[in-house]
Amino acid sequence: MAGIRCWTLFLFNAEIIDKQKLSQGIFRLRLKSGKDFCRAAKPGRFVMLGIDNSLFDPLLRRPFGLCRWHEEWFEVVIKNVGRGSAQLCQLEKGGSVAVHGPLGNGYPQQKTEEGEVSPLFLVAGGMGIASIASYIFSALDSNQSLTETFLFYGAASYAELILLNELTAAVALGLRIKTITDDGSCGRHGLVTQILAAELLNNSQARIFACGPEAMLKSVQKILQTGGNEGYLSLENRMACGFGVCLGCVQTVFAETGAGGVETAKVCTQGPVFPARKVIF
Amino acid sequence: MAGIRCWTLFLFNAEIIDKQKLSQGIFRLRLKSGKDFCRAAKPGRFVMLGIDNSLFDPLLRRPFGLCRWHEEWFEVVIKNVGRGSAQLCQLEKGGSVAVHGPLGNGYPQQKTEEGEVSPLFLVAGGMGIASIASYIFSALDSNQSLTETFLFYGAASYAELILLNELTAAVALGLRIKTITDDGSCGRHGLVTQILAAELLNNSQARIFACGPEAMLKSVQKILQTGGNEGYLSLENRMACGFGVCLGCVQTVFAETGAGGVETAKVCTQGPVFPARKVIF
Amino acid sequence: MVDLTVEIAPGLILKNPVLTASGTFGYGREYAPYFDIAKLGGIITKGLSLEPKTGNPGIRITETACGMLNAIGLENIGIEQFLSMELPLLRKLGAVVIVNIFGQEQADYAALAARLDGVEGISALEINISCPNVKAGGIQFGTDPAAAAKLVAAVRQATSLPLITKLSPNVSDIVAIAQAVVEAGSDALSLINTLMGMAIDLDRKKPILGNTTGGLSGPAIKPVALRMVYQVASAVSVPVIGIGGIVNQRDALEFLLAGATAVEIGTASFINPQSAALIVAGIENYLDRQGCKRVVDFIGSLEKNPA
Amino acid sequence: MVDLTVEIAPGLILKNPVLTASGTFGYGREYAPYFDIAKLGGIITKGLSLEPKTGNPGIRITETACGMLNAIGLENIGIEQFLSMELPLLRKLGAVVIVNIFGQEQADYAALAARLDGVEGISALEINISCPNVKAGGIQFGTDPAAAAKLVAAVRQATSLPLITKLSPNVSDIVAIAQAVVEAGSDALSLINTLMGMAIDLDRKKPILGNTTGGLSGPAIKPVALRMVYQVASAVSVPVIGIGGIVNQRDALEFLLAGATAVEIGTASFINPQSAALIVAGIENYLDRQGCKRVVDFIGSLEKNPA
Ligand SMILES: Cc1cc2nc3c(=O)[nH]c(=O)nc-3n(C[C@H](O)[C@H](O)[C@H](O)COP(=O)(O)OP(=O)(O)OC[C@H]3O[C@@H](n4cnc5c(N)ncnc54)[C@H](O)[C@@H]3O)c2cc1C
Ligand SMILES: Cc1cc2nc3c(=O)[nH]c(=O)nc-3n(C[C@H](O)[C@H](O)[C@H](O)COP(=O)(O)OP(=O)(O)OC[C@H]3O[C@@H](n4cnc5c(N)ncnc54)[C@H](O)[C@@H]3O)c2cc1C
Ligand SMILES: Cc1cc2nc3c(=O)[nH]c(=O)nc-3n(C[C@H](O)[C@H](O)[C@H](O)COP(=O)(O)O)c2cc1C
Ligand SMILES: Cc1cc2nc3c(=O)[nH]c(=O)nc-3n(C[C@H](O)[C@H](O)[C@H](O)COP(=O)(O)O)c2cc1C
Ligand code: FES
Ligand code: FES
Repeated sequence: MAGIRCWTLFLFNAEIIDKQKLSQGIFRLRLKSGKDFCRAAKPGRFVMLGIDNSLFDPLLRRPFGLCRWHEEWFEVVIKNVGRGSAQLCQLEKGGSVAVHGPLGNGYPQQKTEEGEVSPLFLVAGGMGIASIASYIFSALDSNQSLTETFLFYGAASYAELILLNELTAAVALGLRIKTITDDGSCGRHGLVTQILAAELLNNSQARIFACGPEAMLKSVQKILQTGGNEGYLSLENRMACGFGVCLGCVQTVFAETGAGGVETAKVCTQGPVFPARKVIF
Repeated sequence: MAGIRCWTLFLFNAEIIDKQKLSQGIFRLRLKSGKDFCRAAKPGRFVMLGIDNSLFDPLLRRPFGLCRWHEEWFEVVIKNVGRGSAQLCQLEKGGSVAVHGPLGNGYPQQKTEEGEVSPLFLVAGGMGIASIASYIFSALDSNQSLTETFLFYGAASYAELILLNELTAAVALGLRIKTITDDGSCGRHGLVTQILAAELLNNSQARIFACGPEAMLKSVQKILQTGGNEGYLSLENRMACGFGVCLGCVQTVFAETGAGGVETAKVCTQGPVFPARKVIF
Repeated sequence: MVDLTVEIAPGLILKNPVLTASGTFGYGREYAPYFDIAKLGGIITKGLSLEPKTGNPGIRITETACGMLNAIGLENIGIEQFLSMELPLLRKLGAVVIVNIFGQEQADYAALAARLDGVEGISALEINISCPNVKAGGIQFGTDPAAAAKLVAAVRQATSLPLITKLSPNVSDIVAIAQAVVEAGSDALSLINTLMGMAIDLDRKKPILGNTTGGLSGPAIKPVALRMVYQVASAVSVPVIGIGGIVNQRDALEFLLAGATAVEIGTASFINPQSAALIVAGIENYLDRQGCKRVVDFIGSLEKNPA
Repeated sequence: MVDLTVEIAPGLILKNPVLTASGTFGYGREYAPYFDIAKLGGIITKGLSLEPKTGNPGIRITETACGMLNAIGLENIGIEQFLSMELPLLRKLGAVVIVNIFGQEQADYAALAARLDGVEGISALEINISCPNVKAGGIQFGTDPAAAAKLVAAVRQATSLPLITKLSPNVSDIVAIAQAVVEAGSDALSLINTLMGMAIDLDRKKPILGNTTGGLSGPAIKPVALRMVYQVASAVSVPVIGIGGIVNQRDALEFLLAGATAVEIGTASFINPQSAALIVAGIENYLDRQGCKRVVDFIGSLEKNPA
């Protein structure tokens, strides 16, 4: 049982085959995995990562979005914000990471069958780009068109607009990119939700996928309510298990049954991506 | 206060400038230190070593004998026997170790002033060699004579007779070495205490320094009682602090005041080296 | 081959001494992708109440040194939905099912026990007494021997299922509580539930958990759990199930040595969903290497220190 | 410059809120090589009894997950030797000295308090009530509000020194004990002492500690300590001193937020002898960056969760 594989869930220790510093305290790890793992990967899904030793501090695994994958590897982008992420960021090429996943639902499919594709606005704030980028990389790696797809990407400063170079490759597939920084060091000066609000005025058809800090997601939700657009938010609630058993990650949402009823949803299994209208912050 | 130095006590993070595997699960680390540290080092003294991170598992530092030192470095030999030693053994060259020391009393001086030097029997069992070797290396590095000095060195097998090559250099200074292994793979077949018992028959003047597993030290003590020789045992009781404040390491000993009274002694500050006749196992 | 079977209540023989701790194994279904849950001694469900419960608002979990705090607030789907939606699958998977129950007052517990009495596919009840007794002003059932005994007696009246009473560690004298509930008819005891703790977000100057306090679990609490299991197992004659910070077979075996007839795996299952199964295999392997033929010979075989 | 002074008992003003926990700081002398111990709020001695005590035989310490168990058995040099051999040096070093006392029965405590009354260079007494009361059949003073109150009242009678009662965490209701000893005349409270735990050597099938059980300390217990300090500080009006798993300034500040007027540093001093001094500097630095002028404004400033 050292490494298991059941249906589409994997539990294994992965070798770090590449490590790259993307910005101060932000690293990309490329981890070795099987093809089946990559087949189960999907934009917006995530993995629980742990340190492969027998020590108990840190104790729990930590959730990170699947950013990109290809046959025998997958990549995660990790920002050092605390004890768990610090440990992962300290690992070097050749080291080993305990992996559990892919987990979660991921972003919904774009309906391409009806001929007409509605415009798609991808909204990323800070580290939210790791999740949003997975959508773009997935298209890039399968050579799918990204016409009518817009990336609105905000970060604290130019240095933290990570992955931008690589994402720019998707412009050839039709992607259009607008950046904004808190300090004006790249693109406009301000918050990414300002771009979103302005662009939505001319796009009542656009669907939105957003990932970023809770404050940003709240603001996206408000903007969508005004515009009446359909949108999806990728949440990052704290998780203990990542597979639906601890009830630690739950989010209050409007009940499916309608009538304004309220219930809790597990972000790890029913999310992390939720229809924006369902989420009650 | 990042690194302190007071009288002869040091508290600092040391870089690993060399790492060497001596046997299966036994490593030698060479750690960078100041000259003052080396001046305070002494055969039989020890350091408390910890992992230089902010995690709490393992929590406490672990005691290791100073094996050799020279101006700007010192060496420890660590056997992987549990969580703490495993962590230390996993560190690589360039890594950092938290050091506290030198601590403890060390072996008594050989009285060279009275002209006649009594023969010295050094008895090492297993990892006890790390401590015993410090006596020999110290002589070697200061070019002191080792005439009338005998090393009786036992280990489980030839592979675990670590440091033997380097110790052999001291033969030029007069050191004589006898080895013995549990499995007979090098030297005699048996326990090191068997050599000691045999040799003591012809040497009522010999002093003994011994370090090794408790069972061996008990046996050395018994042999000394029979022969009436003076001897010193280096103990390895579990330690939490290493500098005399927790009272965790105490050993029951005969009270200084004589009359068969019993008291406790701190192995970390009053030891680790005790006159064999004092120790009550 | 080591005989791993243990009897944790009169007539309730488990194929091995490894159970899953309530609230850490969902309703079992979530683990099916990771291993065959029928291979465990048994599974203990998330705590169930008469009605569904939504649990606590705000942040519910936070990691602490070698442990975690949870303030889930006993969220659960309620007994009826469990029986109709979850139990059938568990039966199909072949799991031995023990239902963990709790309520706000004694009558709730009795009603739950009555409802579950005679239901096929349920092997025993585990009574969580670490709950505030609303009728008695919020004092926990589990901290007062008399209240705990009354509760257990009421449950005993209501069902013929084997009863395991799960003890709270937040007490001055766990042996007194243990003896009281055994006297009242509990067939076995399980301990420990979580230690009450708290965490603070320094920079925001706020408690981290929405509920302010929460239950501490994980390796951090193992020494306390082991001590209590040892004390209780030495004092009562019914089987004791050890819980608290068990993450591998060595931890589990320590509890067996201390006198536990079985163990429950909790937080460890979050870190590695296969933990419980790995521990079954690990126990078997260890005992085999020790030449021990039956786990029951190992249980309670800790040597005592000279007095 | 932040004003770090705190008043931990009527008239007893410390230069900062950092003390050292009894049993982890020796008699102070051992730390002098590492920093100027006069820079601390104060030092609390190893627990002292009327007569010297040799402590427990066998292994006395063992590490656990993020913690350690100790079963030192209250070994100490006795009050007379402390006064003649240790106190003079502490006075020369300029340390504020609080003496931790314990006994086997109430009369021992009262005799210690009387002996120390009026001795120059002693600022307060800390009463360790986590000790078995030999007269009352070994039940701990610290687990029964009435027994604890009686003990404190007797000590109060015997001395005019400020009294800090150190509470045991191994109780069902620490607030009840806290209120009882405050009622009985304790000027302040300190908590927590160690949690009772146990460790087992699996391969030898024996308890690791010579004493079988021991006291758990270190980061593992911090969540329990923080919860108890919060509960007690919310319930009493005397100063509370927080203890348990504090290893850095952030931990210390969390206890202050929870309502502790000061903190004691224990196990952390074993890992790094300079811990207490580093924590003083760290608290000052943090409050300075926060623009907080007086530590007393920070104490107890935790925001409450909406009810
Ligand atoms: C589905 C999902 C996908 C994620 N994807 C990424 C990613 O691709 N890259 C990335 O860098 N981060 C991602 N995160 C956030 C990441 O999980 C946290 O940053 C990480 O768990 C923090 O652990 P730590 O031990 O370093 O921090 P801690 O020391 O535990 O805490 C440090 C800070 O991080 C916050 N935090 C703690 N746990 C979480 C958590 N589970 N989620 C969010 N914040 C938390 C705390 O409030 C605290 O402020 C994702 C989170 C989720 C739930
Ligand atoms: C003064 C002194 C000098 C020492 N010098 C050396 C040396 O040069 N090289 C070396 O490899 N080892 C030396 N030791 C032993 C070393 O300290 C232990 O092996 C180490 O602390 C074990 O830590 P661990 O976390 O790896 O083991 P743990 O996981 O804590 O325990 C594993 C095993 O080691 C034993 N153990 C635990 N702590 C100690 C301890 N303090 N002393 C002895 N055994 C212990 C336990 O009983 C257990 O069987 C010395 C010990 C002392 C007191
Ligand atoms: C997230 C979580 C939820 C829990 N829910 C319950 C519960 O519903 N009923 C119960 O009796 N115990 C519950 N517990 C306690 C566990 O069953 C167990 O007693 C405790 O976690 C100690 O074991 P551990 O250290 O192995 O986790 C819960 C524990 C956790 C961590
Ligand atoms: C080795 C050791 C010895 C102790 N001795 C005493 C003592 O003599 N008297 C006392 O009141 N507390 C004693 N304690 C308890 C500590 O003062 C403190 O309450 C406890 O360790 C929790 O704090 P910590 O987690 O910071 O260590 C001792 C603790 C340790 C670890
Ligand atoms: S993280 Fe455990 S249920 Fe979602
Ligand atoms: S190790 Fe602490 S007193 Fe010796």
